[in-house]
Amino acid sequence: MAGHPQLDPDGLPFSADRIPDDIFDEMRARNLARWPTGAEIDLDEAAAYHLAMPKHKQLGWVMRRADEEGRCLTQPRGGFGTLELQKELMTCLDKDGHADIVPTTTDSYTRNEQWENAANGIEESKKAGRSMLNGYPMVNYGPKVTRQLVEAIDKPAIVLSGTSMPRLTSEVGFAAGYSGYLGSGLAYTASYTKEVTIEQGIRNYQYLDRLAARYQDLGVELHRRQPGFLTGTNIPPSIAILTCIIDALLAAGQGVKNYGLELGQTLHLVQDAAAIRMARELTQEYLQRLGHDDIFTPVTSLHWMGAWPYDDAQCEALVAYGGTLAAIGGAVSVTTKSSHEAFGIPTPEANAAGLRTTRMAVYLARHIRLDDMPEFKTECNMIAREVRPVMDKILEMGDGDVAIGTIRACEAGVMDIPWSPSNHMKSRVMPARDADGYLRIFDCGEMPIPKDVMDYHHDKLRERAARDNLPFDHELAVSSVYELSENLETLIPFPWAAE
Amino acid sequence: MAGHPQLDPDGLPFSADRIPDDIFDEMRARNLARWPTGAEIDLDEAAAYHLAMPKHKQLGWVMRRADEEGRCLTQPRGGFGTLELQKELMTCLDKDGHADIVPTTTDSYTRNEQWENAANGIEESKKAGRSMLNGYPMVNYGPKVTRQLVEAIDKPAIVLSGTSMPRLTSEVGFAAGYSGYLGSGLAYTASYTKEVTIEQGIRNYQYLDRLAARYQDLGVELHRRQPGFLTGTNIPPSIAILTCIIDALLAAGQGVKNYGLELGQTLHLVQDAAAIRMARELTQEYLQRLGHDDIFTPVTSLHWMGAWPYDDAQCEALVAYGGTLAAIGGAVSVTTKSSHEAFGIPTPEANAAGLRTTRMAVYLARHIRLDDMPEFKTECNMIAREVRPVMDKILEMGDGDVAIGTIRACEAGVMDIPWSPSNHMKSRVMPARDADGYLRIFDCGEMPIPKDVMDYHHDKLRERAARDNLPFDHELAVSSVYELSENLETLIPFPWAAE
Amino acid sequence: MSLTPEQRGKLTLVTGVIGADTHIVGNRILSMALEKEGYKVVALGALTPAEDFIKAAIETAADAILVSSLYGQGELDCRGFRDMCIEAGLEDITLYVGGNLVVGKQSWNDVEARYREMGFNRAFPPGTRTPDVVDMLDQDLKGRAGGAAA
Amino acid sequence: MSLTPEQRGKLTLVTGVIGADTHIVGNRILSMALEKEGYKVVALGALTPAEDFIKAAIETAADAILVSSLYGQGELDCRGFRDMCIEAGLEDITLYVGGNLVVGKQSWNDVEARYREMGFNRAFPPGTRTPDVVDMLDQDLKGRAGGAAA
Ligand code: B12
Ligand code: B12
Repeated sequence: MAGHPQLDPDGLPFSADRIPDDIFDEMRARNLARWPTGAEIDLDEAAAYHLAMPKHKQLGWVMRRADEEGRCLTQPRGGFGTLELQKELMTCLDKDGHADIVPTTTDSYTRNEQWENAANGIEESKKAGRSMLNGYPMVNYGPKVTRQLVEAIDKPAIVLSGTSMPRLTSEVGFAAGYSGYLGSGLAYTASYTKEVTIEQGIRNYQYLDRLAARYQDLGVELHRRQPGFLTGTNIPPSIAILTCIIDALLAAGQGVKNYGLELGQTLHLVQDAAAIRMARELTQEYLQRLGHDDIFTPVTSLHWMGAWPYDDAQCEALVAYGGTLAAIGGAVSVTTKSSHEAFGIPTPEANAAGLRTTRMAVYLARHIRLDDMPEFKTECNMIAREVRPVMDKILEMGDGDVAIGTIRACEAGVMDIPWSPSNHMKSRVMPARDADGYLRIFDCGEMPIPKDVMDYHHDKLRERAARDNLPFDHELAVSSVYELSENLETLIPFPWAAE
Repeated sequence: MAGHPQLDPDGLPFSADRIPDDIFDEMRARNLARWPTGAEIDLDEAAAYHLAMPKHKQLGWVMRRADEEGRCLTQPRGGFGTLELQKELMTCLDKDGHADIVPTTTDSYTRNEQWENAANGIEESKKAGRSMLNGYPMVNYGPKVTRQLVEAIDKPAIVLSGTSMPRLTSEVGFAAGYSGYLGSGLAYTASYTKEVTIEQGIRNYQYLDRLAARYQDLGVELHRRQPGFLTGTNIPPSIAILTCIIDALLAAGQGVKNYGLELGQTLHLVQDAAAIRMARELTQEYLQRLGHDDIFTPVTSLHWMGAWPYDDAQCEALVAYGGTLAAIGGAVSVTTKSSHEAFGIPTPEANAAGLRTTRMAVYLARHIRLDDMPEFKTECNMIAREVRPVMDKILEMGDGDVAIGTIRACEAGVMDIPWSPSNHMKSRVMPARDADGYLRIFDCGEMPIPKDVMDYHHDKLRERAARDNLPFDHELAVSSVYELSENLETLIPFPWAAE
Repeated sequence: MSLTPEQRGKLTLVTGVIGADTHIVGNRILSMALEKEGYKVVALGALTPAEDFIKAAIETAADAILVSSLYGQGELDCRGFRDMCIEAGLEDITLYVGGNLVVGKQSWNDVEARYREMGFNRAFPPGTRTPDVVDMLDQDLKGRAGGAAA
Repeated sequence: MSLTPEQRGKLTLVTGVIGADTHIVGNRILSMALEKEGYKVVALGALTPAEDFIKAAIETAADAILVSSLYGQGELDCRGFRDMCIEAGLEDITLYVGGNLVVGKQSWNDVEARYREMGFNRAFPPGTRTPDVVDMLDQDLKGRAGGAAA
């Protein structure tokens, strides 16, 4: 039963505790046996492979340096169904896109551990002469072959695999030389799955984090990263940050030291800067409160994760502004999209163009910071006042164990996520955009957000309802989902033609 | 001799005084006789034509409304060598580009009153099946035919004609139904001509402004506008604003009431917002000081006017950021460019795309303002401390007559402009970009900018010289001309590949 | 041409997102909108195997199945969907599919043709809004709704 | 292959922006750079009629004329430039042209061919940087500079 400590198939009681070495060894053995390419993996050999790479190809090191130097690195997404297509793509993103971090997105069968289907997808892709998979089937190709990809580029490589079942993919990815891995137990389970329980998701990522810590023991600092963007659909900063804190605490529990926090952009200059600031600050606050005082938690800002417009020219503004927001907000890296977003996975060329536009926007942002702006301080304060009561309640519900507290909080709706496909989330919380373009919370469901804070959100949303002549109801949330995909005629018409 | 009151060919002593009605009538008669289409012009008929247009096609009204409603309108540039091409272009900018203001740029022969050459250009364009002229030869086509253009769109139309010889073009433009006209005596003469004296330029624009005031007397409020962007080449805000003030005072002297101020973007969020704010504030300060307290002076922000990058994707960032800067800076309109900028006059499609990207960026800027940001206040203060001493000196040099003061100030270098082609400007002032991306003044020539202000500029530029490992010399200015046209490899390389 | 809410009330639609696809937002908004317009909606949610659509359609005697696919692998997931319907005795069921139906930005005409060939009655491109879906359903299902169209 | 500053000192270049074109910035930077590298430069500035280039070239016995055109109308302004040179007795003068040589973004190969046909020895595309111009000049004028190339 959710909400109560239980033994999982690995024979461990569910908790935030570090997985004991002997049990972890057994878990690994069972895991690697699930698909033939698992047999290629040898941790010591893999660690040596990482250590032999130049520093600038090691994402853990690169993120630390970028943070020290105040840089905002660029990273796209990208995966195609065959090794050949993927190699071409990564080379293009590296060379033509000037990507600082080069990704490999896995396909959705791989994410769901349907490797037979993925094998079929490879064949179909080869037959069709185009990718039939939405990513690279990393487990099918296995680590040895996949090293060709890491070797084809001169930047660090990261695995992007939105799933709550990362056990084998992470083994393959790290062994292949990827020094970054995106994903986390709460965030991905809540936003990418329907039936998987939050326990299962958390446990799977505890495995991954424990694995990363093993590499750390061998001298290899991998970069782990949390996808706070969740369903990408109007996630208010406080909710994203809550998942950042929870997943960071879970990772720290397994021994991870280099843990990035991702935030989808709200597309509001002030709110995004506040979110970036507070994600790091509040995560550090809780990490330290729980005794973890040596965890590096850089923030990555993501280009708009909701629905995009269907006009390339409109998209260019979202792409460019995405660079501006990340850089002015002080993010250590920005994850990019392209003008193809609303239609489909971009071509390598469109993807590279999105990177360059973003990079130029980062350049143009110069060293501007909003720190001294009163509106920025107000938003920072609002975020803190939303996050702390919920986070404190979660820890309380778990009697200090964040893993257990999280399960109970999700079950009770104390921790909640908008638009979740998961059966294990209430998904009662409802965001909507206010008249000044801030994302606000229309309905906080069971989340213990203080009344005066919710009043503030409601006041702002009432202003918008009045302006748009809408009732103050859920329609505010639905229209906010569509908002940025609307055409310009709708968003900002020539105002006086009728007069 | 420059610097001294003199009689010009119109028999008027040179001054800022309003041109007397009788002399103006004579000037008009002589002017209209210079080319056959001048005979088509009847002021009363033209005024009636304007009055019959719906308000939303009258730029004077539209600028006032946009200002009241806090909007940032979009306007492109655009001119082709034949009526047919121009009609297609304007329709495209209106419909596909959602332009709020639709332009007609004249060709360079027209600007230089070489109407025979323009006639030849029309023929050559027809023969070649593409535009051989860089704009629309408005005088050759004349007002009657040109009304077809104004009637082809459902937005206000503006004439863009960078020249110091606007007498006939403005007559034709207004008579054709254009309700806006860009250009001014000091700004354009200093940046678009070599031999024309500043006196001649100012007098020519006094004619134009007097003509606009005639329409005003007939109940038609036209929108006049000043091109403070000058040579477009790293113009520091204070210098642009000085020309705004001077030209606004000159226009007010002729009776103009609706006078826009244009500023090329520095591409720095804070500096541009400060420039927009201070352009309006300081212009009003001097207008009121000289007794003009009913002049409407909205500010227009212009997409980067210096050299553009040669990569479309990089350009997209400049286009989008241009919308962001204008809207956050509080400009009433933004004049757009496109990803073709570095190569040539854009196709209608590329031009329309630039408009849409900008429009989306304007939307995304929401209602953000930087007013309470300390850095913004500092820059506002710097600008005021540069402008006032120079402006006061100019007025002093003219014994209160701004026209005469301007001539003497230009001659002495007290009023100066960077990179000017004019023999009548010293062009000793030299701007350069500092390490934080602000445009600073490396050398102020003879401009009476206070020493402590110049020290501030120099400190900032020394920081940049140190960072870039350059000597503290004119090379700072030259490299700043190229800066934004550099490729990404140069601007922001992957930093650690060599380590 | 459009049906009344009462007429729509006699019609049952099965909705869901096929395969390993988690994109629930558009599907949920669509399901809510269809329900609001009067249709009986059986919403299977994200990550729904093809078989589950058919099972639900049989159980509820559905008039149409609306398949969402956003993540690009719909072309693989939807293969044989019509055949499975026929095997299950749902010869006449109306099949719609919508979303981002292929990997990448491809010509919509090609994509539509591919899905028509797979046996879908209609395919809907990215950006489809709910009122247009209601219009089409009214049109395609009016024969089954009984009573005169409003 | 490049000349010494001394060798360059024996060579005179006329620069300017042709026609009704005010774009002085690139031309001025180019002129300054050429002078710095040792060439004798006669800079005519913006808005220079074709005839003035030729007059200056005769007066200074120039070795090359470097015509800038940015504003798009260069194609009209440069017609017959080589013929005028020949008429004026400057058969052998080296003619360069550079900038944004036509209206709009056109294929560079076409544009170059058009200007070559007009009699320019070389045409330079948008974005040309000064060191490349120096390289070309050294190469094309080394015959006139006297002495061995450095
Ligand atoms: C939000 C989003 C996500 C969220 C989804 C959250 C959730 N659980 O729902 C997250 C972040 C989790 C996500 C994940 C992924 N995503 Co995603 N996502 C989007 C995005 C940005 C918006 C989708 C959305 O919600 N739109 C708003 C709703 C209201 O519109 P809609 O979904 O289109 O639905 C409307 C219509 O299409 C229509 N409709 C929908 N279904 C049907 C069915 C019928 C019968 C009819 C008539 C109409 C109809 O009606 C709906 C209401 O108007 C789109 C791109 C975009 N559109 O901008 C990419 C996009 C769909 N994702 C994509 C991909 C590839 C992925 C990932 C594989 C990750 C990756 N490689 O980047 C994973 C997939 C995980 C998985 N296993 O499914 C691709 C699909 C590519 C393709 N087809 O070529 C897209 C197009 C982005 C891109 N260009 O790469 N994504
Ligand atoms: C700054 C600028 C202006 C300034 C010029 C200020 C001044 N007095 O110099 C102002 C604002 C006044 C201006 C006005 C106009 N401009 Co203007 N301007 C530009 C801009 C943005 C940058 C030019 C620049 O200074 N570049 C920096 C210097 C360092 O580079 P450069 O000039 O290219 O020169 C270098 C090389 O080309 C090369 N080079 C140059 N000449 C030569 C010659 C030889 C022999 C060689 C070997 C090399 C060489 O070496 C130089 C140094 O590296 C360009 C677009 C761009 N490039 O981004 C448009 C551009 C040149 N302008 C253009 C136009 C059309 C105009 C106007 C007609 C207005 C309009 N319609 O919009 C007026 C023209 C007025 C007139 N009568 O000439 C067009 C030309 C279009 C075309 N060819 O199709 C451009 C390309 C913009 C565009 N895409 O529409 N402009």
